[in-house]
Amino acid sequence: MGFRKFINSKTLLSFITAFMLLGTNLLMAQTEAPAGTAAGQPEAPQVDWTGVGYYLLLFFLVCLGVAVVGKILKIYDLTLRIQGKKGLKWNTVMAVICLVFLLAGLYGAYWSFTVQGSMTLPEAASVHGVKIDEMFTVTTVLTMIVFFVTQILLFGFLFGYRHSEKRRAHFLPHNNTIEKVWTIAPAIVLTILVVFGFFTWQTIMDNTDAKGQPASINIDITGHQFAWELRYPGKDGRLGPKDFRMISGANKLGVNFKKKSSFDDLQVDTMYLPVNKSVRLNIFALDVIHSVYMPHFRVQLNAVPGLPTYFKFTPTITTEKMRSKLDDPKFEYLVYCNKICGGGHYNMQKVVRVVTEAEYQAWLSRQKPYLTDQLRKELHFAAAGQSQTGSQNRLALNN
Amino acid sequence: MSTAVSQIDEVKTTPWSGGRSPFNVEYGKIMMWFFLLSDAFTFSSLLISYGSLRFSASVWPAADKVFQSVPGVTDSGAPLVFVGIMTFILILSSVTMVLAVEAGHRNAKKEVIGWMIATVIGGFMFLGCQALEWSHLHHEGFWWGSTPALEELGKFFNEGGTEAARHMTAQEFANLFFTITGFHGFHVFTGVIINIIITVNVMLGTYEKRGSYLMVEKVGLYWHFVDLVWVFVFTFFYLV
Amino acid sequence: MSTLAVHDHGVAHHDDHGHEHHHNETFLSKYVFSMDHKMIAKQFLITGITMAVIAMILSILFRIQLAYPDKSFPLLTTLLGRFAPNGRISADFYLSLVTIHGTIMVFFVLTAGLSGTFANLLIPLQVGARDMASPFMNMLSYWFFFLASVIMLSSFLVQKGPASGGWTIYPPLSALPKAMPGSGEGMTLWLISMVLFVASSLMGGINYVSTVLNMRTKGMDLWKMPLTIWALFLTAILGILAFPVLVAGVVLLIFDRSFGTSFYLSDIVLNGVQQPYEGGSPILFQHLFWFLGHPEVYIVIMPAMGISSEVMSVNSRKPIFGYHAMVYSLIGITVLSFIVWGHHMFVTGMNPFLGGVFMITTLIIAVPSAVKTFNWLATLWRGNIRFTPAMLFAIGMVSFFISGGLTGIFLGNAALDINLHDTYFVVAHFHLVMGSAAIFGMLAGVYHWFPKMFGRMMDDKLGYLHFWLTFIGAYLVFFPMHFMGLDGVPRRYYAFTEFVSMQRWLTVNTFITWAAIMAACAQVAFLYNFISSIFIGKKATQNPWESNTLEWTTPVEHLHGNWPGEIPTVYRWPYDYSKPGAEEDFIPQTVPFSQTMSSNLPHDFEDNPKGLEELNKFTSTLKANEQVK
Amino acid sequence: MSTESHEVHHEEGEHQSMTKGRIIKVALILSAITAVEFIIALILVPHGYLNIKYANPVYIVLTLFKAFYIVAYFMHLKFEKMGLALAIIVPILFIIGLILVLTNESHHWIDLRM
Ligand code: HEA
Ligand code: HEA
Ligand code: CUA
Ligand SMILES: [Cu+2]
Repeated sequence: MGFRKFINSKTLLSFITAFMLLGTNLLMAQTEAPAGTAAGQPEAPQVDWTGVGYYLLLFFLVCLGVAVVGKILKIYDLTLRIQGKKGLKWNTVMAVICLVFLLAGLYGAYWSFTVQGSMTLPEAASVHGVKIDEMFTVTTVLTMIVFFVTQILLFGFLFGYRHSEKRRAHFLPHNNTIEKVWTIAPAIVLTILVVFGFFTWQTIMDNTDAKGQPASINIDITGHQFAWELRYPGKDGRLGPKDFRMISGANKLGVNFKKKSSFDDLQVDTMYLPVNKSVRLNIFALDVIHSVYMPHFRVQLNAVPGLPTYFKFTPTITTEKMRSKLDDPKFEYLVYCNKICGGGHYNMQKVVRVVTEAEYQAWLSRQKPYLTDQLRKELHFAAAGQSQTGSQNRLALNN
Repeated sequence: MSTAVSQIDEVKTTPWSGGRSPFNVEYGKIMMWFFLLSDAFTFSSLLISYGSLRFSASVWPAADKVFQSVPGVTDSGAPLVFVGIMTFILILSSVTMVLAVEAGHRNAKKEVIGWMIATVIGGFMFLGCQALEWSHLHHEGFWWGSTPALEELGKFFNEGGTEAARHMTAQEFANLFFTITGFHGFHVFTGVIINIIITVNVMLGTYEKRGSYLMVEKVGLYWHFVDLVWVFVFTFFYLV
Repeated sequence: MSTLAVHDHGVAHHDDHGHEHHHNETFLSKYVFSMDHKMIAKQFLITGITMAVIAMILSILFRIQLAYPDKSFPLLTTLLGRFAPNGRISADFYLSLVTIHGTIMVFFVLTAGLSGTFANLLIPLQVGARDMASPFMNMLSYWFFFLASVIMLSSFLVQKGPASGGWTIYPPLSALPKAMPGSGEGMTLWLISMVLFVASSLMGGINYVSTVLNMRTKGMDLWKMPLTIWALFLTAILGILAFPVLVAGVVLLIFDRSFGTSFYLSDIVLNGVQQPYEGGSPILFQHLFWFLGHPEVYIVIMPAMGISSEVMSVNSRKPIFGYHAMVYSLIGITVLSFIVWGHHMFVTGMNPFLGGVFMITTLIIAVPSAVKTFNWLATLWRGNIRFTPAMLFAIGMVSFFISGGLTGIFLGNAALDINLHDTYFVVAHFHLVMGSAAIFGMLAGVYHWFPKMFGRMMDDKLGYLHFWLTFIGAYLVFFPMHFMGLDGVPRRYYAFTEFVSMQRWLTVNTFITWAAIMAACAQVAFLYNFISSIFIGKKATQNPWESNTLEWTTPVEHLHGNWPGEIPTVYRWPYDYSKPGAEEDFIPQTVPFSQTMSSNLPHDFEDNPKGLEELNKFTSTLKANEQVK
Repeated sequence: MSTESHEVHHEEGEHQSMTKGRIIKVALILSAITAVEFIIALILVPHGYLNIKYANPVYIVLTLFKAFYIVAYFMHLKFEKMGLALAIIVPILFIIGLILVLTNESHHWIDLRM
């Protein structure tokens, strides 16, 4: 019986230490918390080995406990046998635990759905978002039915058909009719999901402005390590072309100022959106792949260097409204970056404000043009110089 | 009863019912086939990548303008002649390889040796040609990550396209050409090495003792596969 | 490998060849450079477990960072040195940890560790062959894998740390050495290791396929093969077809990194400096990667499915329900897995039209999976269930597969994936279905075939302890992650403190971490049980689980060529459990029908009309006798 | 999964594999096809008898023919059992999938770059 060795085995000792070295950190965290907060001084703080020891001890105690329990069970088992009884029926024990797990699990799932489920995103703040949420509800209902039914059957069977000497298993190699049934049933469910989903997807991804309604507002959003740049069109409502060869200190996005349309473009730092107006985000990346992710609007599309992408959507709830809905006065819509892009990936956010048309215009009129005076100066000579860098020897730049 | 038993317990002897190879093919050959299958996937993906990059480009260098030289003979004005020679060499070496296999079936050691040597020579000639081709392009300025100067690029293109576009696609072309033909060349090289080893074994009479030249067949498969790949590389880089 | 002569006698010849190999045994040739499939299987298993434990420790390390983002742990500095300055894991190193954790778990544990172990152990034993088709390449396969593992781990030693672009190594991030520390030498090592790994799995794969095709013993036709063999066979095919595409992708990536090409790169300005790349497309790499990547995830789950089917049938003393359906669904999954890869790219800039197509193909996969799930349930129904640890893990596999698979349905729906892509919902999905289901399948296999591998039994009680702690632990770890995902919490985030909206998840994260630590400690029970049982476990009998398959007809003491005499002939399918009329509740495949006249069914003679006649005669005579009485 | 029917064909297929004569024939066919390709590339297209748009499909078809001859005769697949042939040919279908998807994508990239 393994338990005695479990305690006084050398191999084990080493394992325990290895694992406990990992488990130890909480306590030291408390002892060293100040050092952590004042993290700036170069020399690493000292390890508090007593903490480590403490946790090792703890683990030993646990193992001891396990071992003792094991021993007790063993002895109990023996006494039963001595009395000529059957001895401890582990098989039944396991079956019972399965049942317990089922009940506990069901409750746990329910708890998790109610408590943590309530911490998830608020209602969609965009037109297509609502469609997505409907889609989501349908899928959830269907799959959860399947989930609970199958899990209950699974663990129910485990308990119900646990081993017994009296019974023999029921020899049942196959039954074509029932197999057909449960091939076709899911097929039907899935057809529903596919059809529903397919059309939702089509409508969301259809980026052409429908006739009649006004053209949607074009906004350039460009990701780079580790921030987002925004560019709004000026009075002409058109964004000037860009070329990465023209990028320079002052011209962060490489806007091409040979074209008239670029002159009145605006550079902004917060993304303001007029409510109920269709917006077309033109998504760019300068260095690596990033991802424009605006969960509250159910919007996400990757920003791929060299391949401009775009996403069209219509915000429906102003920031104010959302704040009152969630009664959280500090609430802000955000753009996250949702594609791994390096060390700063976890903090590449931009505030989005959905406002009324009036506020939007007011705000727009306050924004500065992209073409700053400094940039004007630079352009006269820089424009030529920049395009050269393009065709230098590649190896040199690569590494 | 005994007859009954025997019939009840009778085990099928159809190809798939075990105790034998369902294809009547020895395992080594099956392994070679599946290896080639997977290698085919590698090359396909490389060529498909080539295709997708080329489709998404506005212009592309014209093969019959890039490949104009026959090293040692002329430096231009002979489009596709040299690669024609290369292709022919490879096909020939493939033929000699089949002949070696065929001789192997007749256990004719001498012939096998002869054809194998011919094949090896063919392989070396092909590699030599490829080396010449590469060095020629290199002298013209094509290489991984480098192209001829902007002003010289014009002569490689048929239709228009801006200078920037030409520079870009010329670069793409060079990258893809050297990578894929290089990858193929590497296969040819390994093929030649294996062929040499096998030839030596044939000379030592290894397979004669073993009673079959199956090994020759297996390397034959590999060698033909290399030829097969070249057929596609040829089409997609020199013709299309 | 190069012995054989005339085609038709392939098998026969191979056998005596098989023996030639193993005359004089030195320590090297027995334990290190062994060509015996059973030994190679053990080598794969032990390397696999080692890697699994390492990857698990990595996961605990970065879980600690997620749970206590702003606390400082001096011990980390002591352990990790420059990677964890003043007690906190650095952002870049966090990504390295995640990347290597994922890579090791997917490729080294669940591809090589799982297929490598059980294909090597079971294919020859269960189809009745003396050894693999080519023992030599089999050995090479292991040593390439070993080399790959060493290189992958060695990347922790390079100055700037291991690869950190995520296990999917999307360029440009992975292609530009200057984009992040991990994209330097670390990425180079990753790529080298991966190429070796592919070579290894290729050599393994073609070996498994040709063994299953060519070396089945007499009577072992395709419909008499255990489901494990079917699963491993199809897995091998998946590997052979999928990995080469990754090779192509990796080759192009290497050129982009080191030779100034621009296959995946275009219009790049890295911190202010224009890079001379034009005309490439990052999406191209994603296609090449996922053409492997998706089949890969089924490479991971299918052996687990096969193992669970076998284990569940044995321990519920009941034939697997719908054997043919099980096989066809496996085949269906194999085929479908090649046409769904785009579902990882719904929002990466792929053509939306393709998004729609891939969504349809993706959801279809749920149908064969459904068939399998329900057949497993039906197998348990009215069974006579024995809870060996193996059985418990097999059941855990089913439970996790259902949970994880169902979340897959959400992701497979392009419209929903817009908001779920790259959130913790995805992390939850694939950990349930891969990090839990597949791992449990593997563990089930380990517990079930341990007696076959080491000739001793593992300790049941410790097995129970291990199972319940891991099972509960894994659910506690991964279930809450769904809700984080639904709140739009992105994956691969170093800390959730920067976003006000995410800070309320901190308590949940702490909880998850402790659950993970608990589950990790539970592995100690497994490791102790595993190691000690190898030396001091109680001796195993020849057929400890009263199972039907061929491997249990071999002697406990291993010998080369597996069977002392003739290779046994196979008469029946592997699932004759609790057959009415039979005295035992199991009838091994090697028992001819004539010895079990009382239990034979017409169904047994579908393809043997003569046999059927005899059976009818027999039954009618029985009836006659009864009437006489 | 059963290939009994092909057994017979196979048995003689095995032994009447490739005779010298047939080898030469195949070699000639291959050279001929290549020659045709050159004629198209060097005469028909430059002199405008054939538009490059139509030439390319022709090239590809011819290439596939060559491929067939190499695989079927040189690589001897035509004389192997149907089972093996299928095992090799069928997986190639997946490649077609990749081709379709990536051609579609490359056109999409053009649109995006516009
Ligand atoms: C073992 C590995 C494994 C398996 C088996 C699966 C199975 C499935 N996966 Fe999973 N998946 C991964 C491993 C796996 N996945 C990994 C590792 C990733 C992330 C990669 C990365 O980005 O890092 C991933 C990511 C992933 C994505 C991309 C998410 C994103 O990045 O945006 C998608 C989207 O479609 C997806 C879908 C599916 C589907 C539909 C299945 C289906 O096969 C599931 C089928 C099973 C069931 C459906 C349950 C059983 C069926 C029933 C009980 C019948 C009744 C059901 C119904 C009627 C609905 N997976
Ligand atoms: C098999 C695959 C596998 C397994 C088992 C695990 C196990 C675990 N993973 Fe892992 N994980 C991945 C595959 C896996 N993971 C992948 C592919 C990624 C994506 C990487 C990327 O983004 O690039 C990932 C990413 C990932 C993340 C996201 C990180 C991020 O995006 O920032 C997290 C976060 O909590 C996490 C946590 C864990 C934890 C707590 C465990 C553990 O469950 C801890 C508990 C331990 C167990 C449940 C037991 C495991 C069993 C053994 C170790 C015994 C082995 C014995 C045999 C196999 C015989 N993992
Ligand atoms: Cu930018 Cu992640
Ligand atoms: Cu997938």
